[in-house]
Amino acid sequence: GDDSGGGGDEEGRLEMGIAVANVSLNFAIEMSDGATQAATDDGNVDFQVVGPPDTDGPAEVQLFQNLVTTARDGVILENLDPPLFTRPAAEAIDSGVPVIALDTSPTDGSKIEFYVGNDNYDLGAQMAGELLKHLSPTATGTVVVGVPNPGTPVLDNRAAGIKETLNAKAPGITVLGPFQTYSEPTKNYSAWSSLVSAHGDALAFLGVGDADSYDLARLKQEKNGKWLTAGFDVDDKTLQAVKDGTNFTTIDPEHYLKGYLASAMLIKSVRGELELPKGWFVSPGLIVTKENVDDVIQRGSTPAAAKAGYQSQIDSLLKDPAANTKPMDQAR
Amino acid sequence: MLRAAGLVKHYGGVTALDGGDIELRDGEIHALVGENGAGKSTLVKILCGVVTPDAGAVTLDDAPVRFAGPRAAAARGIAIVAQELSLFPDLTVAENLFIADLPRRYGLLSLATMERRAAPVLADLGLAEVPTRATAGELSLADRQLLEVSRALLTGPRVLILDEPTSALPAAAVDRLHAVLRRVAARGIAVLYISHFLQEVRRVADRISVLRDGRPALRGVPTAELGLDDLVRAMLGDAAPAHRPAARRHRPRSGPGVTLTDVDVPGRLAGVSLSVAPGEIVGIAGLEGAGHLAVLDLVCGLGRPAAGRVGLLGGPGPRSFRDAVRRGVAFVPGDRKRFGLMLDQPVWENATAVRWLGIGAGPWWRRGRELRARAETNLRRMRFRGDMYGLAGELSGGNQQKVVFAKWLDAGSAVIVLDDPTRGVDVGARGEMHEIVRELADDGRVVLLASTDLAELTELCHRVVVLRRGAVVGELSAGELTEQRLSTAINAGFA
Amino acid sequence: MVVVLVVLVLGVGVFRPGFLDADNLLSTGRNAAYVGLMAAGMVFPLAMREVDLSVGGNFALSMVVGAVLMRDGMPPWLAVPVILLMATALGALNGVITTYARIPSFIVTLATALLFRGIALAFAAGKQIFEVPRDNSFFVDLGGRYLGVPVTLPLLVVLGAVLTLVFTRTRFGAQVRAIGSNPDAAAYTGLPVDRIRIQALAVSGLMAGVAGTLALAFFMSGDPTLGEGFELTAIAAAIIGGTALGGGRGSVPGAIIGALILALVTSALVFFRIPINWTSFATGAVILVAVAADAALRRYRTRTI
Amino acid sequence: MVVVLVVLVLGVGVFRPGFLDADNLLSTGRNAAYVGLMAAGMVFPLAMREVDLSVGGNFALSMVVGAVLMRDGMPPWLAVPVILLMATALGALNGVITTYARIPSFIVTLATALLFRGIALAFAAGKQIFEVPRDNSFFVDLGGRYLGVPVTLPLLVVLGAVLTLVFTRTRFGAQVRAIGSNPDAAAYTGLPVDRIRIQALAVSGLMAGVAGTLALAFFMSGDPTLGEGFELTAIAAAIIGGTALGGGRGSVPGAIIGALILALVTSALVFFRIPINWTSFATGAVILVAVAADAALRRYRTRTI
Ligand SMILES: Nc1ncnc2c1ncn2[C@@H]1O[C@H](COP(=O)(O)OP(=O)(O)OP(=O)(O)O)[C@@H](O)[C@H]1O
Ligand SMILES: Nc1ncnc2c1ncn2[C@@H]1O[C@H](COP(=O)(O)OP(=O)(O)OP(=O)(O)O)[C@@H](O)[C@H]1O
Ligand SMILES: O[C@@H]1[C@@H](O)[C@H](O)OC[C@H]1O
Ligand SMILES: [Mg+2]
Ligand SMILES: [Mg+2]
Repeated sequence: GDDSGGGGDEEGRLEMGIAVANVSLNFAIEMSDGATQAATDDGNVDFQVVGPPDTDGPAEVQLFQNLVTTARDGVILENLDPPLFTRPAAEAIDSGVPVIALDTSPTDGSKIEFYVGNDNYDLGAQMAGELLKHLSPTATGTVVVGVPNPGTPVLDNRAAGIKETLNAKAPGITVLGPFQTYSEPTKNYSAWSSLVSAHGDALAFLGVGDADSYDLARLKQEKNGKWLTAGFDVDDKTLQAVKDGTNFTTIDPEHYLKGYLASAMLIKSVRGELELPKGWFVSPGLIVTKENVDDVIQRGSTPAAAKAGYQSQIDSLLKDPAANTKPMDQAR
Repeated sequence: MLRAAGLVKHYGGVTALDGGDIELRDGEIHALVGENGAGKSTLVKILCGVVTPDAGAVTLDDAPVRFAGPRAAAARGIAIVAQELSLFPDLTVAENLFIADLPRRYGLLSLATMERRAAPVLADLGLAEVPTRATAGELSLADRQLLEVSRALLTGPRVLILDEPTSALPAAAVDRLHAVLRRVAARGIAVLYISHFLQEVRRVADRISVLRDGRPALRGVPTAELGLDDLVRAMLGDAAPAHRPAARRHRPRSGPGVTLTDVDVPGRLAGVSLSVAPGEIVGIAGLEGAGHLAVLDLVCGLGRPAAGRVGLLGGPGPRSFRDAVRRGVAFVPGDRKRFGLMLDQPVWENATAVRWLGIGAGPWWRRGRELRARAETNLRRMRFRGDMYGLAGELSGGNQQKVVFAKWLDAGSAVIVLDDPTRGVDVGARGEMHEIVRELADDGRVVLLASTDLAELTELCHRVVVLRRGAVVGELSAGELTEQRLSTAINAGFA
Repeated sequence: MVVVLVVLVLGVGVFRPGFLDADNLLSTGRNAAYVGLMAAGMVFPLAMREVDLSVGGNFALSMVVGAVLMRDGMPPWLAVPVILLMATALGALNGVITTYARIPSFIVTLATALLFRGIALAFAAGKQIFEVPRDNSFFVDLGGRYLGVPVTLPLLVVLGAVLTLVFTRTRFGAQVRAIGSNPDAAAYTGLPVDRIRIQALAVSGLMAGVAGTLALAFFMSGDPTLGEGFELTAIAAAIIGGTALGGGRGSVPGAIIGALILALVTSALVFFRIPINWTSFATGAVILVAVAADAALRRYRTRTI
Repeated sequence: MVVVLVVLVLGVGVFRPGFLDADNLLSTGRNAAYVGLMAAGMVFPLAMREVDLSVGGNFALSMVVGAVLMRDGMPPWLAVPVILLMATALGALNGVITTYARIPSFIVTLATALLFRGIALAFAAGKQIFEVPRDNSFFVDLGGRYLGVPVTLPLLVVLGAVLTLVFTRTRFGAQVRAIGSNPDAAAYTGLPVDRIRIQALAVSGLMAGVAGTLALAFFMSGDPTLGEGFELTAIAAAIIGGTALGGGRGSVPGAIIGALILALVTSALVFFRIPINWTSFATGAVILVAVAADAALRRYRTRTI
């Protein structure tokens, strides 16, 4: 269409879009799917997704800046490296493009005032809680925690949640790590393989990233491990591992839901139907276990199924955004 | 019979060949001579399909041929030994010999077959000692040159073309090569032989052709009908020097020169002492491995003695090559392609590299005009024929050698070390270069010269020190210095 | 090389005996095999002064295509030749573009790396493809163990031996080395430089395909994000193993040992419980020390011999 | 080169006028500047047959060290020389290790890339550091715009011009090219090969530091994970710009234009709304076409002239 855009052109058609950290990994694809679905549901939004092939902050900065020249009515910014976007986001906002943050909390100077994201610390805590259900309360031993790449706030918060919760609730357990497990899946596998050899007597191995989940499962099968394994996200292989009991859980940050909510609220606010609250809109996560894994698999099978699966949550969460919003500085 | 007529080749504005022709008859050795840049290599490259002529025709047994490339020429039995060595330094001797058609057994290279087929040829050329599994890069320049000849012979050619095959060869190897060529010719093979050693040419060739400025000056004249002076006149035309400049009187000065005192280099030199004074031109001679090149290495800082002392201009021996250069040593290497030139850079940048880039004289920014002026002066002194602004790699072989000499001339060094300095240089320019060396000595420089060309040593040197097995076996000075006596000394020592 | 490898293993073993555990060493070896195979293939382009940065992309595409074919019903063992053919063809394509568009292979393969991975992404539509017949012997046997040894390892040895022969004892290998050693002379001698270039890049493509096939057999899924950054590790392994970036020289076993050394360094650090923020530093430092030691050792040996 | 660049910009602009928006082009240019600066520095090692894979790590470390110093109270403008000195020293360190441990620079810098990034991680304790005095003129002016133009861009032009002069008009530049042209001949001409190698790698380190400083000024934070993969893009940009991997030749402006072309390709695709599953493929394909067109154009020109 016409590139000039600008809030409210003739027929109310909006030019909007989302920038994601990459376009190859499940978590980012789910978020962009959710965001796109909300635009489709609105019916009159021209919605574009941009992102580098592999996670690459500076490359995403460039794509974001390109995007704000076409998607003048509003942009959702999902990324893993918020400081990079401080000035680009501020410049975009100064030029009149509404920008909200998704998945990782924005920095101070970015001028972004609304953020939709998980409580990652709490997700970590939930994983720890789930682990303790599988161990006797007096269990003693070690639990090894892995983080794919250091310096990513989302992941660090999850690791902190796991570690601090176990330290508080299970004094007999020593938490080791976090150790670096790399995000490239074969390197991730090698790293866990070495960690398992080095800590053969550990009670559990817990990862906070996507590759951790399915690689730990493969490793456990390969070595007939008796230890407990779990990670994050709902990649297909991960769900399979939960279903067959290899991993005792996976924590689903419900990326689709997060993306949908962010997109829906941004569209509404641009249309003047909603006053966006300021702060951190807490998007829920889900503990996936054998009990509910089939629903999660069904929900992830097609975008339509996802929409159906999340519909009730969407409706209730959108009813009163302010109620779910906390001060920005509490985001974790 | 391979015949070429009316060959024309232009490189940009340069006319390399302008009506070149030649007729190679079966069973004859045909020599081709001419000044540097006369077009000899160009003609040869056309014959074997490396270069396409702008005009003219090549016929093989009276049928016109146009080779798509050297492989096509090889398929018709035309083998070439190119002027610029074209070996593969990382490959073994055996692989180098058969690279164009490697013998196989069960799909794998057959080293046994290669060795069997190569042995007689290598023996003929005196390479029997060279291990076939050694990599070619480890061999001496002379051995590499012979290796190329072996490679050409092993293709079983009917026409064999050799472009300056002896430029790096010691006398004995030249004799062996000539014997081989005569035998090859006797089998009915046509041989084309290019060389700047006119005596050598007259010894081996049945006929001689001369090229001058890309045009034939003599066409296949039987050797017997030509005197040396006729040849030189044909080559140089009116520019031919009337007489050989007389050697100047030797005036050694006092003052520090180059000294070696009881020097040992394990495996190369044992107890060598010698000294060269300013104003002297001293030859260092010996068979391959005799240690004469080790002497040059010590003076250039390319090696350090295990025992004994090297003295350089009153100071200690050089710590490194760079140290030697900065303390006033110039080194004109024999292997110009490897150690002498930046082939992909303009000639004038090559010619100014020692002074500006090596020694670091002059300002830190480039003063192009000044550099080019210096280059021009030095190149003119060398009788350089070529485009100073062109790339060094596009020059004829002899002119490349002149560039190497010119860049060291530019340095104004007090000690001049020469290793085959006139390799591939034509008679006229060779004389000029010798004259320059004499001037340098008269100017009080120390000159050390090693050469595979015995005539060069006798014409130029005030005295020649002969080494055998790492030790000095004697010295020949002015009066007693003849090629005959030098050759005896080198080969047999002093009885 | 081997000395450094052994010293590394034993040195770590002294302090952390768990490292010497057969299972740990075998798994580390298997994990290194993918890069090792690519490094072995990379020796060919490197030795002729070319480079292949697309092996990671080719690896990912091979896995994805294999997984898709198997998911859609092709018998796994039948899919294998298809994968290998495709990988080889893509490698050859690198060579064809390099030759006929006259762009350096560095640029061509940097672009085709994106291209290949891009096809894999599009093919997989952003999902992992794991609905493969896991009970098939392709996964059970090729991806599994035999007498406790991951089948990948003996295969690595066999393929390494074959490539070593190809490199050192065949006409093709000699031509590759000749071109790398002196490209002008090679052209002058009439070697089919263009054809050899295409073939050398095809070999490295083929080895990326082999690595992809073995990874598919082991991981039992196709995933377009796999193998990022493998190209640099493979090149590094080849160079550590004695292949010259300047061409002419190369060693297939060296490349494989190089890959093993790099993998062992990473694995060893795990045993020393390096905190996450220091892992990168320690990895870099240990690699430097290992390679410097190897270089010093070689110099020492050539000096004494 | 320039032709391809202009055709690319105008060609895209015809179909997607929004692309020609000054702001869009300026930010794309600014984003390309970091890699552009590194590519300009990379010309020096490449032209002498060395390579610097550590520029990404050096870049990250420069940002982090700068951010930490500024956070801890050092006046930003005072921190700048510290950063640049450190980056240059690290570059020189690459040269020293390459020279004295006699390991190829490919391996040395692959390892130091990990090392530098590792130090950055450890220094930053794995965190992004953004508690810097954002109102300081370092961030406001150097990181900002002047008359609407990001200050980074004129700086890129000036630094490019200076490096061009250094490369083509100074003794150091000539020495670099001489060594790359024929290392043996250079040594046998008395050039201080080791010193020049160290200096050339120092130049590329310095440029990584400059890029890091400018990135810090713009992003207003230090992040140890930044700049991964920049090394390959920088090398690619330099090669596209006419620098030969085999040494001897190089062009600083070419390298910068190469970086711009690569950035523009990525950016242009946004305007064509390539479906995300196909962006990787399209990026690879367009780079290939652009570079092939450039190569063909050059051949055509040298033929007609
Ligand atoms: N590739 C090239 N590009 C440009 N000029 C060339 C090229 N090759 C040769 N020439 C020029 O052609 C002329 C003839 O060169 P050629 O090599 O045939 O001389 P030559 O007789 O073999 O000399 P020499 O005795 O020094 O080997 C020279 O002026 C040389 O500079
Ligand atoms: N290819 C060439 N052929 C002939 N002459 C040339 C060639 N290139 C340069 N020159 C001569 O060199 C002179 C200087 O050329 P130019 O200005 O390009 O050099 P420069 O590198 O700028 O020199 P400086 O460093 O002194 O400024 C010209 O006037 C011209 O006569
Ligand atoms: O859950 C995601 C995690 O798996 C990935 O590695 O980083 C971003 C997160 O949102
Ligand atoms: Mg010649
Ligand atoms: Mg000028």
